Amino acid sequence: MLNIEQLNQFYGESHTLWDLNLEIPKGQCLCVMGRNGVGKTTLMKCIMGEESVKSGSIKLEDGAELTKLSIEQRSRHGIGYVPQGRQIFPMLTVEENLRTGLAVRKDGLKTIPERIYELFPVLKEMKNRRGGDLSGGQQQQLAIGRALVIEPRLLILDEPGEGIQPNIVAQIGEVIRRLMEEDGLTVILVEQKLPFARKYADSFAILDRGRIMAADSMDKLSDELIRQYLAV
Amino acid sequence: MNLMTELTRRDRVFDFLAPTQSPVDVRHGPILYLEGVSVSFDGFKAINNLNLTIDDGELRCIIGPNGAGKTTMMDIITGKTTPDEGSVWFGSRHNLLTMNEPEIATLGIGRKFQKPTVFEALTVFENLELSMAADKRVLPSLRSRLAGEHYDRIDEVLAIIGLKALETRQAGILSHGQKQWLEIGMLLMQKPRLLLVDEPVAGMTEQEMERTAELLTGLAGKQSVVVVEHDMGFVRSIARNVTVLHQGSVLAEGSMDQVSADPEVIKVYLGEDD
Amino acid sequence: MAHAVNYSQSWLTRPFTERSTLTFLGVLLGAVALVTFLNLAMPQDSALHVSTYTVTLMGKYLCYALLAVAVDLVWGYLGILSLGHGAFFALGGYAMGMYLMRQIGDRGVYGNPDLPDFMVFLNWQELPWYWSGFDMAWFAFIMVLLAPGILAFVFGYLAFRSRVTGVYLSIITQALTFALMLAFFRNEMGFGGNNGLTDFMDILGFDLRTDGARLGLFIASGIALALGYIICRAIVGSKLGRVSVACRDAEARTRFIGYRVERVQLFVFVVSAMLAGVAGALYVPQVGIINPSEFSPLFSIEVVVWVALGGRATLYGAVIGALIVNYAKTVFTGVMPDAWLFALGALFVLVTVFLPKGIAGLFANLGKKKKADSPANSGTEQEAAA
Amino acid sequence: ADPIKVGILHSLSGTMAISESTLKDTMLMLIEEQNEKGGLLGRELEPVVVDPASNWPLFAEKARELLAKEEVDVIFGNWTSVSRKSVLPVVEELNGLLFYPVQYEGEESSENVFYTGAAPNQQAIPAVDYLMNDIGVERWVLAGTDYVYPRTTNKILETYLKDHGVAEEDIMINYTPFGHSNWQSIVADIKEFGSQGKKTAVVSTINGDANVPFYRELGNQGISASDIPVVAFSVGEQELSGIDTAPLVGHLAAWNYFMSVDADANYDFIDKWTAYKEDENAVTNDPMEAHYIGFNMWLEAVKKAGTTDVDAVKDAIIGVSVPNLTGGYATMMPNHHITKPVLIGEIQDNGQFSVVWETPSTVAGDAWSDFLPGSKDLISDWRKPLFCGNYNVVEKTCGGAEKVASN
Amino acid sequence: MRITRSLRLLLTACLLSLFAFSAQADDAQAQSLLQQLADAPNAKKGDIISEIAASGDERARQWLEAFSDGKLARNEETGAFVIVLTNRGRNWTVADALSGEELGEVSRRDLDSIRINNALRSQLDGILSVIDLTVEDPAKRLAAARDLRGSVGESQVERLSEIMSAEENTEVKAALQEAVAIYRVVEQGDLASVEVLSGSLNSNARAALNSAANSDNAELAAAAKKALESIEQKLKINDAAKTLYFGISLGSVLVLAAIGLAITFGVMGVINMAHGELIMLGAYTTWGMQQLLPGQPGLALILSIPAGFLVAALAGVAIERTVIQHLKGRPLETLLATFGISLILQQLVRTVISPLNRTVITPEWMSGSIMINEGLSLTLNRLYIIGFALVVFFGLMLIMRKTRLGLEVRAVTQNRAMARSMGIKATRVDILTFALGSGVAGLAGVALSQITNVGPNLGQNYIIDSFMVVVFGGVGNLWGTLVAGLTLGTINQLLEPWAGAVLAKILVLVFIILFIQKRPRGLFPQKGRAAEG
Ligand SMILES: Nc1ncnc2c1ncn2[C@@H]1O[C@H](COP(=O)(O)OP(=O)(O)OP(=O)(O)O)[C@@H](O)[C@H]1O
Ligand SMILES: Nc1ncnc2c1ncn2[C@@H]1O[C@H](COP(=O)(O)OP(=O)(O)OP(=O)(O)O)[C@@H](O)[C@H]1O
Ligand SMILES: [Mg+2]
Ligand SMILES: [Mg+2]
Repeated sequence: MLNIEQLNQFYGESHTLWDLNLEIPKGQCLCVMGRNGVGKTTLMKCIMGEESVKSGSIKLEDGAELTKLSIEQRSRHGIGYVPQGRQIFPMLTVEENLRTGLAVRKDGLKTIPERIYELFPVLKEMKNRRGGDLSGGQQQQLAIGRALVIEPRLLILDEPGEGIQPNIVAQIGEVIRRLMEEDGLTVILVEQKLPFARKYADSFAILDRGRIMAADSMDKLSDELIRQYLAV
Repeated sequence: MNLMTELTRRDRVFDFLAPTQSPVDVRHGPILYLEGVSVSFDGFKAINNLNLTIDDGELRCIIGPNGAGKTTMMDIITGKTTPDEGSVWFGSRHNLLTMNEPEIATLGIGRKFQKPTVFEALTVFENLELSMAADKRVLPSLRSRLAGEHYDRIDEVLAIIGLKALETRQAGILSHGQKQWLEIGMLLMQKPRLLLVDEPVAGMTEQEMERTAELLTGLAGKQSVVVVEHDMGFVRSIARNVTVLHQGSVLAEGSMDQVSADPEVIKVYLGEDD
Repeated sequence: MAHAVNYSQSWLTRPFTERSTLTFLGVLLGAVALVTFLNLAMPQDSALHVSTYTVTLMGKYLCYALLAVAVDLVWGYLGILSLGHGAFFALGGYAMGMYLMRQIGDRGVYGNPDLPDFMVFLNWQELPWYWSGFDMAWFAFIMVLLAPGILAFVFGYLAFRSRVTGVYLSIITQALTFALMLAFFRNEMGFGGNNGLTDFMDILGFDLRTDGARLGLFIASGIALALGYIICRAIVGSKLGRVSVACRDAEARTRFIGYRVERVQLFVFVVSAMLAGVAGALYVPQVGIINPSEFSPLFSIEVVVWVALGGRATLYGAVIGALIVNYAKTVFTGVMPDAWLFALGALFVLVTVFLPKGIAGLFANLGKKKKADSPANSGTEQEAAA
Repeated sequence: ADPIKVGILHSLSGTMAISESTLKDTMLMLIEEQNEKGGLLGRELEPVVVDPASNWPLFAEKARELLAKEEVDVIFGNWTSVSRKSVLPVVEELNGLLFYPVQYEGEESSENVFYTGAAPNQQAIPAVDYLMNDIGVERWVLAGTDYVYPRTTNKILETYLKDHGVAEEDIMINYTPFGHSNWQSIVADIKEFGSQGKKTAVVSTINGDANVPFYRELGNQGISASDIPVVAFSVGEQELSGIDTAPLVGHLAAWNYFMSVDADANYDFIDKWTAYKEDENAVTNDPMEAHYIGFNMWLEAVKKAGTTDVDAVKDAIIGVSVPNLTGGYATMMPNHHITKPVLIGEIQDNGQFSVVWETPSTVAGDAWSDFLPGSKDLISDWRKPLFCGNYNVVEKTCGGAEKVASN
Repeated sequence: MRITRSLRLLLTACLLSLFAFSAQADDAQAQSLLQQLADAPNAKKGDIISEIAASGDERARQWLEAFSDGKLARNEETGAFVIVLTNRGRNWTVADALSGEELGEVSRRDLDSIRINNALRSQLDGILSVIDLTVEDPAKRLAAARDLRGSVGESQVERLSEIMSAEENTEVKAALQEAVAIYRVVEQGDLASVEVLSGSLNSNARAALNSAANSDNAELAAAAKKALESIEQKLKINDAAKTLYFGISLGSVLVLAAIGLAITFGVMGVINMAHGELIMLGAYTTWGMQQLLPGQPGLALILSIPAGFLVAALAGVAIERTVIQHLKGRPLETLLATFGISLILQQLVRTVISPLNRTVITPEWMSGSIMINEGLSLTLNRLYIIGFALVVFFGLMLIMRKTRLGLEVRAVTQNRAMARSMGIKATRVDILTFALGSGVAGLAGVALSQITNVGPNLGQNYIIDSFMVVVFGGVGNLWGTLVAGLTLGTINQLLEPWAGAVLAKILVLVFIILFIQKRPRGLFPQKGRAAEG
């Protein structure tokens, strides 16, 4: 589904991502792991287009070269993004927040698909409240719901469980699994919490100081690797 | 190296973390006392007749579903939100409802926000410097100069939060997790009597969580700590007393085991398989 | 332990250890000395002679520069976009103007020793109470600081206490200066209405029309700018300066660590207003008139534009901006009287688009290139000598 | 020979450009014409144009630039009083010559300034006389923009009217801010004031841009010239060229020149002007005539003195007479004001005035009004022995500042 | 019905008989009459006018109208009388006054206009009104009758009484009655006529009563005073209504000026100092349209609405593309750049068009006022502008609420990167929104051209007020802008009568300052966590 080759990224003069190579097969979930500040979010932003890359390529399965596309075009290729820190539109109501995602839907739907509300009942309850007034966890749910509105083929989740109550976290995991199985959704997940990652991801990639240190299927994630790259 | 060993000792409270003298009167027991507090936003009751008492030196975990009112409660304590009714006392002398944010902060209540907020244009060092317990009035700030012990203190905190290398970087470019740590650092610099910590471990790895747990338990005793967190593993590792909020009032209170066995709590919050 | 940052200095001595400040002061005072020398020592017909006309012109620019520094202090470091600083400038100017008016004594056209000409002329019978005291230099000079200071204090006290921020604050500062403009236009106010105060004769006993007095005023303006700059630098470099920046970027957060934001704002705002007042006071004897158009909101906006053009939050950028824009104005209005607004407008547009950090950004870039390899001490030029 | 430099100090941008930019063109035209005639004293005239941008301190700066840097021999310029006030000290200090072409409040006489516009006694008083005697006006609205010219003029008029037996309650005085555009309630008040059974007129010293909305409102509220005539002192052909005059027909203005005046000198001037502007519909107005007169007076004086030296010209110009555009002559008086006829015109639908009344002969401008208590004893005479701008005839002293000894 | 109609015809005939029936009046006599008119001193002209009117010449009316407009002139050389058809520029087109034949252009120098003044004009108006009293159209008759109030002369009273008794339209009749009564009260001190005038709100009637109240005749004075009192009562109510109307109309001007800014500044966050100049462009478009369509000011004005919108919108697009798009994320710097643009636009207009104001003609249907009652008439141009402001406001509201643009622009301003991640084409949204805001500014310009100067300074006069209205209402809230504009306008007009225009304005500013203390985020603040950040 997604193929990243020799990706290099700079913030000004500081080299943040170094020669990254990654491949995610369709319908699978890749979990990107690593300590704080190693470049996980930066990588997600590069895929989404919020940060420009210095060199390398990011290709979709249909052959589209993402690095040549603008952010809007990328989302039109079916990439949904749940950024770190939620990034909901604070002064839009919950419903309006969700409606922003309708623009790119191919079917021209004008209303919010009911299943989003089924997934996150709290959003329906708070439909007319401003996004910024929600509690942290509610905002996170809104961010996920909003990304699902565009019916993505590839979903980028940057620490999606942050701030969400345990039972809903589990539920989100289930939903993502189901979407992967039923609709062939591909997922890139950034997650620090091992149990969650282990449960829902198919493979992992560990980042350290902007480099990929290990990447394999999830069951190969050893305590040794964890100690080496995830412990302080 | 010396510092590292010191940091790993759980039993001892570092003296730079010892609270400053605050005029709080805790002779009669609790340091924080909320009674019958309610607040509503456009008719929505976010806090509903909430009663809560935190003892001096206690470490209390507060859990509860999203939107239960945990953050709002902290807003009320720190003076950001004024409740519609109820009373909030700090010790037995200070009615927090009559005070504004800086007064409350000066009294010795420090807070870490759910969404990390740091001073983005200032460096990491400056963020800590500003947070340091000191005379925060205008003219003293103008004249303020850092002495050796101040530097030491900042260095120690920098070491704890692991941002020594980024000391001179602007806080705005930090990653999400680094900002979380910086906020914890700022909280530590204030040396408050009461720490309100909203989701301290979101976005941290397991190991970092452990470190945070140590830090918080280390603080308890001299300082009182209120932690809000959704990570049950973390809560379990530090909690002695847990309060469960639901729809703006207390649903359950007790030890972690008691609480997590409560069917109501499982239903609204934990989920069956946890 | 070695530290990349040094905050152990006293706030007053700190500016003198900063390279940028020393460079600035050196350039400024050097230029003032040079001009003075060229004006006094060079013969009239020498190519190197600087005419009194130029000296007066530069004196005026220096006053504008001080005003710009005052605006930059509140806008750049405190985040208050004041669209009304012209009011403080004008109040300082009026205080000085009133003193100069009283100095005329009975040498006015009507020869009335008690009343300024414009009052005689509009049939006033006696001097209004608020004019009393202005015949004494010390009183007038105190009022130069107090009038804008008190206005800023009262206004700021109300606004900051109510936590008025952002554009709301900007707009009420604008309303303030607009209201004052209309008020000063009114002849009943006793400040000469639209014509303002003019026909000044002497200051502190020196005849204003002599070259000596002009040169003196120019030097005074230079020194005032230097002092104002040092004061601002000292504030900005102190912990209070960092608290200001904190207020600018996250006002609410600053409160939660115990700072009384409104007092910080008030303090800096009042200091800035007083500096603006001093600038106005030095400006008036050099241009020879003070009238309510100095209160005009568009003038205040223009000052902000100088600062933005020079580079916000650098202080020296404000000075550069004020000098460049006003020099451009002088030149353009003479050389291309019909098209100078195109040139000036284009200057504003081009600088914004191509120099995001203003003209000062150019300097900063040059500086950066030099130490590109050294570990980045990002952003602010706070590396200290020690 | 070196050219003779003529400084032109009129705003070309900012609020006053509307009025002043035409005067710059007038001067350029006059200078061009003079050069075609061979210049002055065998030297060419060179205009030096600067733009003080409607900014009063900039006026002072530019005046200084003209005198000190460009070393011009004479300046023609200014419109507003405040700009003149700000230029005045500079011109005096550097001993320049300034010709000021606009009607103004008087109460000033400077050795270095020549006032070719009307003083209040050359405009306001005759206009009021006309309304009182010919129209039979009994109730007066004195409406003005709140600045010194209207204030002074109204003060003078008030005294004058009261002297002529008009009662306090029959005078309504109203001031508005610059550029006032919302005249609804004021016009309604005027209407109300005028419906008390006595013939009412408005004496308007409303300035500049505020006039258009004012007249529009008059028209819309149905106040016609036959009900309540408005006589304006600041509305000329140029202002009218920006107004739809159809509803204004019959309202009045008092000036010393109208474009419609039937005189050959005027027609020639108009022809030259329209040719110069390459615009058939270009209009002329009173301040243009003032510049025309001032320029010619200066030429005469230079010829008479044989030099452009300021002191020589200052002496030579007093008493110089040149034709004006209304078929008569203007003479420079010792008080640096000139003689002018006073004309009253009614607005026509083509933006012109038709003259309905004029003074039988020219009136000499008064530097100091006879109707203000502070100045009624003052006169100005810049001829030698007296040589004083504000001589008190009662105390027999020359008041105010002694002349700076150095020049 | 039929009877009265024929009666009127008869009457018309009678009246025309005043001018006698001689169809071929002899030109020599006409020439001499005109000669007399031209040569007589003003004081004597009145008699000659009457003589001309009585001469029975068919062309008399034409001459008198031309004379009243100052368009009757004599050719200096030939001595022939002409009627001026166009009187702009140096050469005027004229027609022979006697033969009516067009003579083409004649130099202004050669024409001697016959002078007229106000006194003569009102005399003429009286005469012409009386003629109008007999026309078919009742509206015209009413207007003529109303005009007559206060200008009835001795010579007309008799005739008016006759016409009055024959008139069947009650309104016209009442007006005529008043007209005659005014004459009687003033000139004859007629007590019965005071009765007729009591309750009339007409200003001439009141003037008449006022003069009667001061008369020496005690009985008359008392009656007049009583009549006046009843009038005062009615006037009080009128005054309140009037003030309200003034307030709303001033408010709607403020709203119009500010509403475009409510989009570009309030929603997009661009501190658009060139907003005033965009308004100015709209106003100049109106002027340009009227130049393109001479003689059809109304049509031109209507066409200016789309044209003004387009011109300003295109200018907006140009500004957005060349400058503002480079300033994403630096909102404060838009102030600097747009300030530069505003200087450039102003000077551009000065250079390309002229530094002078331009004349924009008010079409017939927008001038004058509609009368609610005699003491309260609403000026039409203001009424249209109130309506226009509301239409523009609600149109804009509709666009912002009901189309995706509204949602998308808010999303883009709140979080640009995220909005783009959601597939919103931010660049397009920026262009469209800025064009919309600018276009609306252009619409404001079209409207403002009807009440104020069209000149290079137009924009400057409104920019400060516009910002104040937007901010006072609460940034980002369109309703706020509407309410703020209307509130500030009304407050200003309430204060003006007792404080004066200058002080009223100062007080409004002080009010804004104090109000913001109470509500630091404007009238309609954005509340909640989100707003506090
Ligand atoms: N705008 C920026 N300019 C310069 N450096 C930046 C910028 N944004 C991030 N960085 C730096 O790049 C590094 C990677 O940041 P990133 O946000 O990708 O980390 P992360 O792996 O997502 O961490 P976390 O787990 O804390 O979210 C960090 O060291 C950060 O300081
Ligand atoms: N200003 C406001 N306006 C409207 N509703 C609000 C406002 N502030 C909070 N709420 C609502 O109040 C409830 C409590 O919010 P709060 O942030 O306190 O929850 P929380 O317990 O901290 O949840 P989380 O665990 O998700 O952080 C939520 O439902 C939220 O939507
Ligand atoms: Mg991250
Ligand atoms: Mg929360």
